[in-house]
Amino acid sequence: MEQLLTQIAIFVIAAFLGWELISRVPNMLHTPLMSATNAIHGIVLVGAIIVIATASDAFTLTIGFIAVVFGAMNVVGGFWVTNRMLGMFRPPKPRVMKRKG
Amino acid sequence: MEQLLTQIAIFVIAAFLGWELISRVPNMLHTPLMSATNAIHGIVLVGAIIVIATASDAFTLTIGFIAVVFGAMNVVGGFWVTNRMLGMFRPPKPRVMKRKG
Amino acid sequence: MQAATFLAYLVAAALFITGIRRLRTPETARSGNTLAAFGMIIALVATFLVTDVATPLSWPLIGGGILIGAVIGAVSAQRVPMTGMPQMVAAFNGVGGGCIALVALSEFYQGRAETWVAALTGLLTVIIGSLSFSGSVIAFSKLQELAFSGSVVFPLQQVVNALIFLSILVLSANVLAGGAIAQALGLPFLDPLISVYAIFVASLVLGVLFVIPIGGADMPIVISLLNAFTGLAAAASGFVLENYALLIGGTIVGASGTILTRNMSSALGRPLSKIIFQGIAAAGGGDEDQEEKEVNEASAEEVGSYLKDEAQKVVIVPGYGLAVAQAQGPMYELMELLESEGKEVKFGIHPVAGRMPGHMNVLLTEAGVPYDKLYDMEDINPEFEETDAVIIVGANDVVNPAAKDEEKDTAISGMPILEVENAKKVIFVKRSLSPGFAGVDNPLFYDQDKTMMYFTDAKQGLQDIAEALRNE
Amino acid sequence: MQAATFLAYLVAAALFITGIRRLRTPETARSGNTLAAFGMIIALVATFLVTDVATPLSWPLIGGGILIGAVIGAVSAQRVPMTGMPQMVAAFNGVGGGCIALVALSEFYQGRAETWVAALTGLLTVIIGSLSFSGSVIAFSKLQELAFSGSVVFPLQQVVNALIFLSILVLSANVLAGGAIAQALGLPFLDPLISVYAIFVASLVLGVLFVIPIGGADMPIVISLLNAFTGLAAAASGFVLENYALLIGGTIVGASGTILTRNMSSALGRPLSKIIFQGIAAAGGGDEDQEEKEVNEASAEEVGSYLKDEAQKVVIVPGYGLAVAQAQGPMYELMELLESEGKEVKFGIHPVAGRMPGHMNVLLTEAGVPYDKLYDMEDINPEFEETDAVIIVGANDVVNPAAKDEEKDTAISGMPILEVENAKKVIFVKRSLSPGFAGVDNPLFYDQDKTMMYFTDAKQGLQDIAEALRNE
Ligand SMILES: NC(=O)c1ccc[n+]([C@@H]2O[C@H](COP(=O)([O-])OP(=O)(O)OC[C@H]3O[C@@H](n4cnc5c(N)ncnc54)[C@H](OP(=O)(O)O)[C@@H]3O)[C@@H](O)[C@H]2O)c1
Ligand SMILES: NC(=O)c1ccc[n+]([C@@H]2O[C@H](COP(=O)([O-])OP(=O)(O)OC[C@H]3O[C@@H](n4cnc5c(N)ncnc54)[C@H](OP(=O)(O)O)[C@@H]3O)[C@@H](O)[C@H]2O)c1
Repeated sequence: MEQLLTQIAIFVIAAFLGWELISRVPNMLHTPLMSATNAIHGIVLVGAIIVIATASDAFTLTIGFIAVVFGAMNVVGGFWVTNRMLGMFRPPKPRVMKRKG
Repeated sequence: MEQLLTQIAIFVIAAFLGWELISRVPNMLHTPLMSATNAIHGIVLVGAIIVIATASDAFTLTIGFIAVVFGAMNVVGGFWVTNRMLGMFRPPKPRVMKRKG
Repeated sequence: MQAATFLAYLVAAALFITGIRRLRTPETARSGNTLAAFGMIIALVATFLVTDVATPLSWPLIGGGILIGAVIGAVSAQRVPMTGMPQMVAAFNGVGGGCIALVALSEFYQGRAETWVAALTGLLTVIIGSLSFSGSVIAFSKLQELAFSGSVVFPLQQVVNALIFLSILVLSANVLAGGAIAQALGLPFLDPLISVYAIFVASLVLGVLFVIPIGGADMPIVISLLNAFTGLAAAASGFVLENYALLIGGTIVGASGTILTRNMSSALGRPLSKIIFQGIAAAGGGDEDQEEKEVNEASAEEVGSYLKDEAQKVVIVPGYGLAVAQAQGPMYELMELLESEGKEVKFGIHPVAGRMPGHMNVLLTEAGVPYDKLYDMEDINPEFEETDAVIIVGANDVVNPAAKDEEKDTAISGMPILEVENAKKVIFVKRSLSPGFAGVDNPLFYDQDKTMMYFTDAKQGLQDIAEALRNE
Repeated sequence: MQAATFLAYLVAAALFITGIRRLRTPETARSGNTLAAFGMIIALVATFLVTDVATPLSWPLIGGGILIGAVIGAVSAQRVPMTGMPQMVAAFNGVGGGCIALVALSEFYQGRAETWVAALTGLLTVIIGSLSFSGSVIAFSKLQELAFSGSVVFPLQQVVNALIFLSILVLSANVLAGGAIAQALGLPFLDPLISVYAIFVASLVLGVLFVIPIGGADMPIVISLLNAFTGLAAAASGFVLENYALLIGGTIVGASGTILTRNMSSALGRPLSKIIFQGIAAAGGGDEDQEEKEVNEASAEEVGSYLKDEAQKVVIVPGYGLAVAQAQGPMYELMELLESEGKEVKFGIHPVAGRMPGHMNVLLTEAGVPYDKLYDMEDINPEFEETDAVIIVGANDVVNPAAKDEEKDTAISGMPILEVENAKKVIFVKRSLSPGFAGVDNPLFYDQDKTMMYFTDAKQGLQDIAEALRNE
């Protein structure tokens, strides 16, 4: 019970925090934001690993294996593609001004 | 131990949240902000009440009593003065334009 | 759980938070993403250090699984063109949801969800996770134009959905009641575990049915909604697994998805419910009154000479068509050219221009446009007054004044738009008079003094304009 | 603790958060404060419902205590003039700190702090709480000019502070070691409890010594620093009492105090350490080179006629002197008058104008100035170019261009200022050429073409200018 209550408490504050954090990300970065947060929920990979670790029967191991593959795709792919996108955002460059006749 | 760890977790997220919240309050409202947050830490009044409730010896009761008085001052005074201040912030009013010779 | 592991997870969560905080400016964004990834690594390492496996098979399975997943993820992330972002996000969101659902499933199978709390959160995770898995798969195949393109509808759709949803609820109740309900109904074979499987399958089906009727262009909203779902599912499994990194991370992702969905639907000027249940209406291109109206059709040369001689300040409004035509490159060259002529060039970007929030920004920065030239709607709208020429490339809805017209109620009514009509001249670069995704005709097309219509494919057209400018 | 109580506290915390979120705009701010207060009530009621008292005396004591405290608090909050805000904040912060310290003290006395965690956090609470109590008391009496006004210094001050701090550390170690250290040192009478008392007293003394040397005008920084301390102390006692409302609320207050302190010190352009340990240097009015320089002295009439005939756009910069002179009322009348002449009037407010962050805004709104006329430094600075007249009332440091002068290093070097020197005309309304709190002479005074010096008390002066305007 204690456990559940504290979890609820954390959930509530985290929700407030999430709201504040996200609402300050500019439109310009919403696509990277989407894919980054996307990668973050891949943290469930941790859960998938535990599933395999604690299992000894074929069924659970199979489920766990698929879960791990999925999770790893989510995490690696998500961060990777976000990094690729953000790598393209070039800093303001000195204006080109050579006039031509 | 569990308990302490979860408390630390809550402390950490709350700290992040606090930072986000406060850094979005405009200069214009920093004085009210100060006195409002001031009132909020008066929540320790709860602790003072518990002290009296659980005590049976004169010493603790005295300490508790002083604590309660202090806490109540903090809470009531803090919110009251903040409310007074914020009550003065008038909404933009239609510009006066009667010119005189 | 040992204190060390706990703290490691907490640090991971803190890094996720800091990472997102750094997404506020393009300068810091990339490092933010790296920080978040670093947090993920910490969480994983911490997990490895504490797991003692039940069978010798476990480690190879874990290692192999991660390796395979990582490779698939990395390769597709590296290969995907920027125009394909919506699909990519959908895909990763889907696998994430699937992972969550499977984890919860095995919790039930291993009988680890005894307490009603664990059971309840577990069920939530199974339902939301699998729903967002199958939904994302459909969304992906729609966007990738593999299957179900357009909006697939069949009779009584809503009814069927309702029934499935209802059965899911009943089955869940049955699980919580330890199979008692099934007993009462004389379906003894429906023990809790079987019910969970049934719920799993039903949710998968529901996910499919929920997404197929929605038109391709509304997908981004669906995706970010599913993103929110997956986040919440992750948070829920944080409850089950008593893991704060999951709990906190998931909650924040949930918030993110929610906010983005809300932003989009408000930028589209119509409530979420309408988008999801009447997405069809929008897709089915509204009123296209085909009585011939006169337009001022222009050639690349005319456009070029106008830009050269009469335009000092130019604003470019890119739209979905730019992406479709892959015209970012020519777009960038045109910008360079105009600037080398000493002209001021800015880009005005509508929040829902393109097919995903912020999509246009990514496409243009990819082409080489520095981000300080990309202006949000609020920032650019006041500037149109002193703008000499607006070049609208493959966009319509986001500049369609019909949105502000109180009389008729269209798919875009009330959607805030880029007020290009305030500029001196408006130049449309598109293939035809056909309207945009919302299917609403644009009065600006027919304003012959103000508007030049240059009918062409965006890529070709921009190249020709550049050519014309050079030869002037 | 029952679930209900726990949730009540959580709701309280959520209301505190929502309350502060609403402090972002003047429109919503008041309701925000109300929400937070409401949260407080919920927390208190929840506490009452679960406390079963040990003695029949308890309830009367609790009730009586709350009543007395509430009355004192309410009355002083109602009576205090807006110019007295710094004191008020100091006072409430002080009692808060005291309350926290006493609660922790009794935890020790009742032997409830067995675990080392409880002991450690308990000690932190005692130390910080009592320190911020005594410190605030001194700050209060300084600002109220009851005692210790100016900066009180005595030889070896830093050394004494260091010694006291050291002894506090040793005593704390002794408490954690259950008195073992005292035993080893052959001071058996120093059992843990006695040590706690000693720590309590020592911290009180330290608080006093920490604040007395700091000049009155630096008090706001001290106060918000102490505010941060009290917040952290509250958070710490949240650990001890395992109360999340305390933990969350306290943490947020801590963050608030920290941010405000940081803002101030950066707005003052000097690091916190310097302010606290060299507050004396600043207070002792720097270089006042008394060789007579020519100034362009002006009368109310001259100022009035200039404003009437040559000024269309007027910016008013209020400073500490305005508050001292209680000149907000006349200030407001002057604004009304100028506007009735069809002139544009704005107020430029420096983050540290006055003696507390945001203090000027409160004073002016009290006088009746609508808040949309109050501009932050960043917003007003670009406007000075096209400003015809800047009226600087009882301010100096915040408009002193010397701050930007690289050559000489003064108390305000590097402090961002209101760039009034860009305006067509600058009108100072102050009593003399004497510099401000930082004691740095202002070159603007001697720029005879640009500057008008109108030597007078702010209140009288503004009334006379208004008078002159009317009689024009
Ligand atoms: N961004 C999001 O998150 C999001 C989400 C959901 C919905 N939407 C919707 O998507 C729409 C975005 O508006 P938008 O103005 O960017 O796009 P749009 O209104 O859909 O218009 C796209 C235009 O591009 C033209 N086009 C297509 N292919 C082209 C090509 N190869 N060359 C040149 N032109 C081409 C089409 O006209 P022609 O056929 O005549 O060439 C069409 O009029 C909005 O209605 C918005 O509500 C966006
Ligand atoms: N706001 C904060 O949070 C904060 C915190 C700590 C320190 N400070 C410091 O306080 C200072 C604030 O700057 P400021 O420009 O507002 O004030 P200031 O620089 O201290 O100048 C105040 C001026 O008001 C004049 N004055 C005093 N009484 C007056 C009266 N009755 N009538 C007319 N003029 C009067 C004084 O000149 P005369 O004597 O010639 O009249 C003095 O030059 C800054 O140095 C800042 O660093 C502020």
